[in-house]
Amino acid sequence: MFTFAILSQIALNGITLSAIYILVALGFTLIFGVMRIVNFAHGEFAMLGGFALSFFYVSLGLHFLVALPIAAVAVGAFSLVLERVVYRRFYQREMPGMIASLGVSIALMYGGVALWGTHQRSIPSAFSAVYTIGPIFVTAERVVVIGVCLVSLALFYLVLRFTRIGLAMRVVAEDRITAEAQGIDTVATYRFAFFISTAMAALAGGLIGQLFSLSPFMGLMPLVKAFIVVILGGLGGILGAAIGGLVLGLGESFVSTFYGASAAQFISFGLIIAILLFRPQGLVGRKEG
Amino acid sequence: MSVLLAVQGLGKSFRGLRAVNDVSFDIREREIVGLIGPNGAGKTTAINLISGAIRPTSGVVRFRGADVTGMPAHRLARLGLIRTFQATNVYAGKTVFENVYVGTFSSRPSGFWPSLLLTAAFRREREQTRSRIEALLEDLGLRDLADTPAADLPYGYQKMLGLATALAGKPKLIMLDEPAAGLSAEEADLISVLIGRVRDQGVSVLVVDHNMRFMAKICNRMVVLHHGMELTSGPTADVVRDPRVLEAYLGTEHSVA
Amino acid sequence: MALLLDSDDAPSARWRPLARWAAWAAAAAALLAFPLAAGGFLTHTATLVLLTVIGAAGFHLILRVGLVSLGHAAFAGIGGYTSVILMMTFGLPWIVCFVAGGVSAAALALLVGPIVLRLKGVYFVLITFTFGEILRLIFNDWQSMTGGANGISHIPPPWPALMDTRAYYYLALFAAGAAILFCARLLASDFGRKMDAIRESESLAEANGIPVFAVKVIVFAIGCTLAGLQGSLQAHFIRLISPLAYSFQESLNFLVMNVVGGSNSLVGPIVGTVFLVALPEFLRGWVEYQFIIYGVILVVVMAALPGGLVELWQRACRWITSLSTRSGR
Amino acid sequence: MRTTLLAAAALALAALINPPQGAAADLKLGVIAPLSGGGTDWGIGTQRGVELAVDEINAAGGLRVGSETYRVSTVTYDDQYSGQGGTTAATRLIEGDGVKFIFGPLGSTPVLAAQAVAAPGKAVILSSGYSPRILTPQGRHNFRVTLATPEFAPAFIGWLRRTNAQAKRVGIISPNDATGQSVVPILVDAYKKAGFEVVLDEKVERGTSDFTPLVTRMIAQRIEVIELDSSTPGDAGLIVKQARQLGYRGMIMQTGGPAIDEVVNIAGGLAEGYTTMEWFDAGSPEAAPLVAAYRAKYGKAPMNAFVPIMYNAAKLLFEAVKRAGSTDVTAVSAELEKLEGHPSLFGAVRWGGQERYGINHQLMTDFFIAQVKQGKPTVIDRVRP
Repeated sequence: MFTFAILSQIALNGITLSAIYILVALGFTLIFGVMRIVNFAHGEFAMLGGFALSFFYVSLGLHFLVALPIAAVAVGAFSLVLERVVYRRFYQREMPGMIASLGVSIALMYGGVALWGTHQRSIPSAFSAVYTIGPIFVTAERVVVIGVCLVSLALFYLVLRFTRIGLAMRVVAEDRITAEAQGIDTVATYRFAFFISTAMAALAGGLIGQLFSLSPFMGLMPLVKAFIVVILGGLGGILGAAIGGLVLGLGESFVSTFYGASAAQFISFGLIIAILLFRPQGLVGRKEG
Repeated sequence: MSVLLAVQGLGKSFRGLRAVNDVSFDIREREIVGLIGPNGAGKTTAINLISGAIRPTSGVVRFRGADVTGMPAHRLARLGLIRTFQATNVYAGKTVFENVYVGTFSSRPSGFWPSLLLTAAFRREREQTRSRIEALLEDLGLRDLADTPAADLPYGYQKMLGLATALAGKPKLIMLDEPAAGLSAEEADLISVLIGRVRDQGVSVLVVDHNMRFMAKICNRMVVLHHGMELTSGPTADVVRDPRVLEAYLGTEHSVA
Repeated sequence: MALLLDSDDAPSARWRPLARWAAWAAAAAALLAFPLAAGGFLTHTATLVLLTVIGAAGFHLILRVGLVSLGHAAFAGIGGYTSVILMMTFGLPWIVCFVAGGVSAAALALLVGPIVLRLKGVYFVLITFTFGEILRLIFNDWQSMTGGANGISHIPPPWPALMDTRAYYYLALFAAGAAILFCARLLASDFGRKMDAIRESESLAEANGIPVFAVKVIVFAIGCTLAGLQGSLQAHFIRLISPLAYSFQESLNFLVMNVVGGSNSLVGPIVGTVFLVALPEFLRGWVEYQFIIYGVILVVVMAALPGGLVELWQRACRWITSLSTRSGR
Repeated sequence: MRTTLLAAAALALAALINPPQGAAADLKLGVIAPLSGGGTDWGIGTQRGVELAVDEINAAGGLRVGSETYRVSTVTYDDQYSGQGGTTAATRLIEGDGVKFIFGPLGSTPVLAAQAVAAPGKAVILSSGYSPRILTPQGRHNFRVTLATPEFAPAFIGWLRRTNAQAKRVGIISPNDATGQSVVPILVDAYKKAGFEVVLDEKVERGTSDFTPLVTRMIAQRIEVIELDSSTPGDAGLIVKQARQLGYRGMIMQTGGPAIDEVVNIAGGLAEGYTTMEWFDAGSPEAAPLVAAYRAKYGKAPMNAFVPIMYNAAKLLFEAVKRAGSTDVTAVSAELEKLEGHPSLFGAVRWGGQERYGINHQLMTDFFIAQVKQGKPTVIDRVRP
């Protein structure tokens, strides 16, 4: 079983998953870091992203690589409405914010059911080519997924590192009171962070729809993965999300190929508990306080 | 006057960073001791270490003759060592009376069943506690506010209530973390009078505060911390004139500005 | 009753004792007479409500020390499976199985509690979610013991007479009544004050001599015990047990009941449970929108009514009182 | 305040007491099906099948029983595909609505739950779960109106043996739910009897969407037949797509279903060669009137197999009620048993199950083997179990 061909196939599968997980988890951890909200509706924004992509790509017939960012921006824009109406009331209040986001999650999920029904649907493959590199099968679909993730992660990093608003987000995440005292417009910062977060989730949702399938219930998977990634990497950290995503994607791919899906599930849950107990700050995080 | 609290070689490091390093001092009965030092000198950490909120990495804390190093805070409270905090000192959702009632727990029998079953003995004891709380509130001038939610109190009264709650636990030693912070000069004076009265009733006090005027007025002795180390200690009059103390304070003032 | 609910701050001073007793008597009579007036299905639903109230009250206790356990339903599962397996495989009498259901949940909570309670806030939510899911996977995969995903069917009722829904209603009423009185008494006692102090500020409570960690472990164990007892009663009522009924969605339901009803008083979970079970009745023909409405309610309650429906009621009372005093002048 | 709230709650509940039951000339049929969550499409199919049969008999003037003519109506409740939902829905139908004839549920757990509520003898249940425990000698009023795995697996796998003489290594992917757990042992047994070797038997948790690890494993084990068992249509489509993308060249079978339209929808061109069973051939001439009625009432919505199955079951029930001359549960059950040979949408009625379950309450029907050819689902064979 442990041949080079299989191991490299597993690595490739794992990296595809990792790319998506990181994209989802980054937005999740950003909202937590900046606003201290555990956004239970994060997966639903991914779901909306999938359906938005389906609309722009399938119904309107735009090119896939054009439709994808448009879908993400559309969902991001929609999320700003929710930010204004709901989320803004709960910033910096962890428990009430979590419960309210749960309400948003339920409402969006079943709103999706009312609009689109419950059956799984797919987004037709935009890139159907399959390449064989030696013994490994590489689909163009997966190459695109990895590429899109890399580009958006790079963009995210650049924004965070080199723009004013990125700096503002980092400062607010570090110490809100000081940030306010220094005249940073926290409301605008929150709004921008929220937009970026949900747009990234929507992007991931589109990629999930392309690679797998779409349904109003599809949001649970990205949410649970985001949880696991941030627990692995530590809540609120960027580097942590990247490392957590890689560990989870590769680990899942490896374990479920060799030991089966149930084993993978037990192992990942066991790992979460162990990490929460012994390193609640995550594998790379710093201790708080 | 016998020694109530003895701290020897107390130390704590976070990830190799020494927040408190080799601090030793005593507090005797009926004594008010001030713990001073510039920002980040490790004053609050020292209180946290003594009160059991965090565990020291080195050193020994003895309270009333027993080694209490690393003992959890609730057990220390039952032994008679009670502290207050810089920020949260009241249960915001509870009334003034209820706040103080919670404070009495460390001085009362803690059985689970008598209270659940409302035994006659429990009710008698609770009646006594109630009178005691009323007397305490009367004494502190909070009587009329007994049914007011703590969250609705002005800031000065909240500080007062925090003190009342701590006193309700019948402490032998009370540790006050910045009791006068954010108060007006008038309110601070009120608190200092109060602290004096507490001492007169036989309770020792350890105070941390930035307000030197306030500290100089109430403290018998002072311990000065700087960079987590003990800079000097002695009678208040000597310490406030010590040039090293002045330098430590001014030094940080400059770096802040 | 007045004695059981004794507390220093009861706002009951306004009430004349006679009126209070009369109200209690009326409520008790209404609950006792309910199955006689209502049909079989309503009695069935009411029984489910009563049983759910037991678990929701357990969840409430845990919530009152500031913790949200998303593994709560899994503890109900532990109670249910223990009770059913003891009865059906080992033929033990029901009462033994019922007690064992509660004891097993308590034992597991005492085992796990000291570990998971080291975490707070969001981290506690996450670890209980994970733990609950692990338990669900075990229920689902340990086929030789739990019957796997199919679960165990044809579970006998506690005793044959309880095959009848009406009879079971009275058992449920008794159990729910006992559970609620116990919780009310607990919350009104000194222990309850300690719980509230912990919810407001753990460090302050600790400094005031409250053994925070021990109190949390005890509360977690009591809450889980109630869940376990509910699980046992429910399995013997539905006469079928399967892992699906103990997923984290069910724990979420407990949370929604508490939040919607009100998380500051024990009345909250009771009102919340009734509301959540009754709501679909009012929304008939709107089945597909039912969950959307749940979600919106949750958001609205959190945003505008942190005390839940109980607070709404209190506000309404105050408003009426102010109206009547105004018109009296 | 607590007291008043309690009293108010009790009164509110009491106010919900059901309206009086319908007039004597009204016959209510119950439908229990999933109308929320994953199985919704099948639930709607179940509901529509019964409704079409009901429309038909009402249009013909109603159901004549003895001297009386009944107008037939349906009451449908959602079971959320769960045991508790099945119990609640059945209690509601039997106790609240006074229903004596129930169509569905279609998941194993809710069927068992509904049967427990209806015992002893409160209602006839015409269900369609896969679990072997649904039919027992004691359950005199429980019938199964779809073929379940024990019936069709040997015939389907026998067909596979005949058409693929060399294939040997089989890998099974099944959902880790009630149906998957009860069915897999039966499938494994059937494959072994037909001379195959079951090399891998993988259970998948709900909500899994990445099957590449499983498929990689299958390929590494040189599997020649991937069996998808009772995987949901969406999962089946994904597995087919991912397997082909990873270069899997063997057979992909689904002994269970029906899912072929969704598989084509999701896997597109990669679905070629996917083989499954169909309970019903919607393209056959016998099916034409039903398809027309369905189109007239529900428009272009896809018609899944539960529509003809439940339509057929409702018509069988009407016939049995007519013959019994009453709506008595015991009499109608007895007449249902005696319908052997009666013409139906699925051909002459055949009851089976005696050897396997100890009772002849399994409706035996021919089924069809369908395969994706040139991107289109095509019926390629008809098999009699």
